[in-house]
Amino acid sequence: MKMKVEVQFFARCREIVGEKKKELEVEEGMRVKDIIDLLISEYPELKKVKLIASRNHKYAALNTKLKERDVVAVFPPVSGG
Amino acid sequence: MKMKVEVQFFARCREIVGEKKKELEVEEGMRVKDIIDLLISEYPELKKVKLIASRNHKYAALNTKLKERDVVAVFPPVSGG
Amino acid sequence: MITEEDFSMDELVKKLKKPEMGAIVTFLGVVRDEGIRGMEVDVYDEMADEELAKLERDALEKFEVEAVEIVHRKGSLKVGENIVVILVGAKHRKDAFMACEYLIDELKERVPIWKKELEEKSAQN
Amino acid sequence: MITEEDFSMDELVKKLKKPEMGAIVTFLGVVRDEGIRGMEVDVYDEMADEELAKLERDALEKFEVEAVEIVHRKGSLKVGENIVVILVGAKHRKDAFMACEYLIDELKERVPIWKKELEEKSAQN
Repeated sequence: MKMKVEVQFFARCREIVGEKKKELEVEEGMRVKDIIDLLISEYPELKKVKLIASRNHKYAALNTKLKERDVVAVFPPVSGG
Repeated sequence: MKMKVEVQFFARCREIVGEKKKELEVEEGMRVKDIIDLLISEYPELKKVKLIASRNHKYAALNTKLKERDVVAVFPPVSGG
Repeated sequence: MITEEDFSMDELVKKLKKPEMGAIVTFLGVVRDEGIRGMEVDVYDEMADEELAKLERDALEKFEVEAVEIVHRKGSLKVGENIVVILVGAKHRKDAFMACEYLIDELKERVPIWKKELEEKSAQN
Repeated sequence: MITEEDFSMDELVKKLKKPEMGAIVTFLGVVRDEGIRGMEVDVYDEMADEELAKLERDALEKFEVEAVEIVHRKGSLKVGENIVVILVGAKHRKDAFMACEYLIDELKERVPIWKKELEEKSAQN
């Protein structure tokens, strides 16, 4: 079974990927970590960034399990203020 | 020899004395402490106030010697801010 | 709040004030001249709004404060322009200072906002 | 500066700003509602001006700050009105926070200003 998740990119990650977001069709039961691995295999430059992730607009641990239509965001450490 | 000094009063001290300032004619060589003693003998209510003094607009120790035309101010602990 | 517009401290203070406040401490972050032209501020809006709201609730729980307001700008900002303002109103000043320092420290750790320095004009030739 | 007039934070911040500042911390003291009608602020003007100037020089020597401004009001002030504002601009926020707390602590110790609470209207009948 497949599911769809939306991945959003911010800051340096967006520059590397060249897009604001993309939709991925992945195996059911995938975790945040699996999405990151997928992205790194497609965009090896991402390996140079300390990656932080969120799920549905909240910080998410790497082993967080994803569901259909979840929104995952990937970004470098924040630097506001 | 006599000298003239001006004494100014602030806050609670002004309320007790009932004046903003007065000119005193005192013995030469008098110190801040002597002025305060003079004032207390004239206005015993001042004994109830922790008195702070300045000479020529600067905080002054009690044993500061005064000169002709010096301005002495007498006031309670400050409470601004 | 995240916004592209600049803000007025006077208006924000007026909105924040309550009769029980004796002290209002504010932190204003501005673009500092480090040989740069300015800054591009990138924000993950939905998440930043949530994190800011959470931060404000945190401060109200952790400290003896009456009200808190945070405004962070996004977009292109020139040297000297305001980036962020944090206002904290409390009965007593010590609580306002503590909460305000806490808020800017935490904001820099938690809220998904990124600043990117824009190179000086001369460097573009 | 000692003044009877109210002040604008926006104007004071604008005057304070320098390109090398990254952080401006302000302390605003306001008349707090403690069942009072307001406050009478009494000032020994010549001495207060000197002490405020001394305080500002002190902060510039003791802390890594770029500029400091203090405005204290005198006269009758109602609940909610501004009493004093202290602005500190620095490269880095920690220095600005430290200097600002130092300044309000010292001001309350050293500057010849006295606040007298005005009783509530009901108490006058």
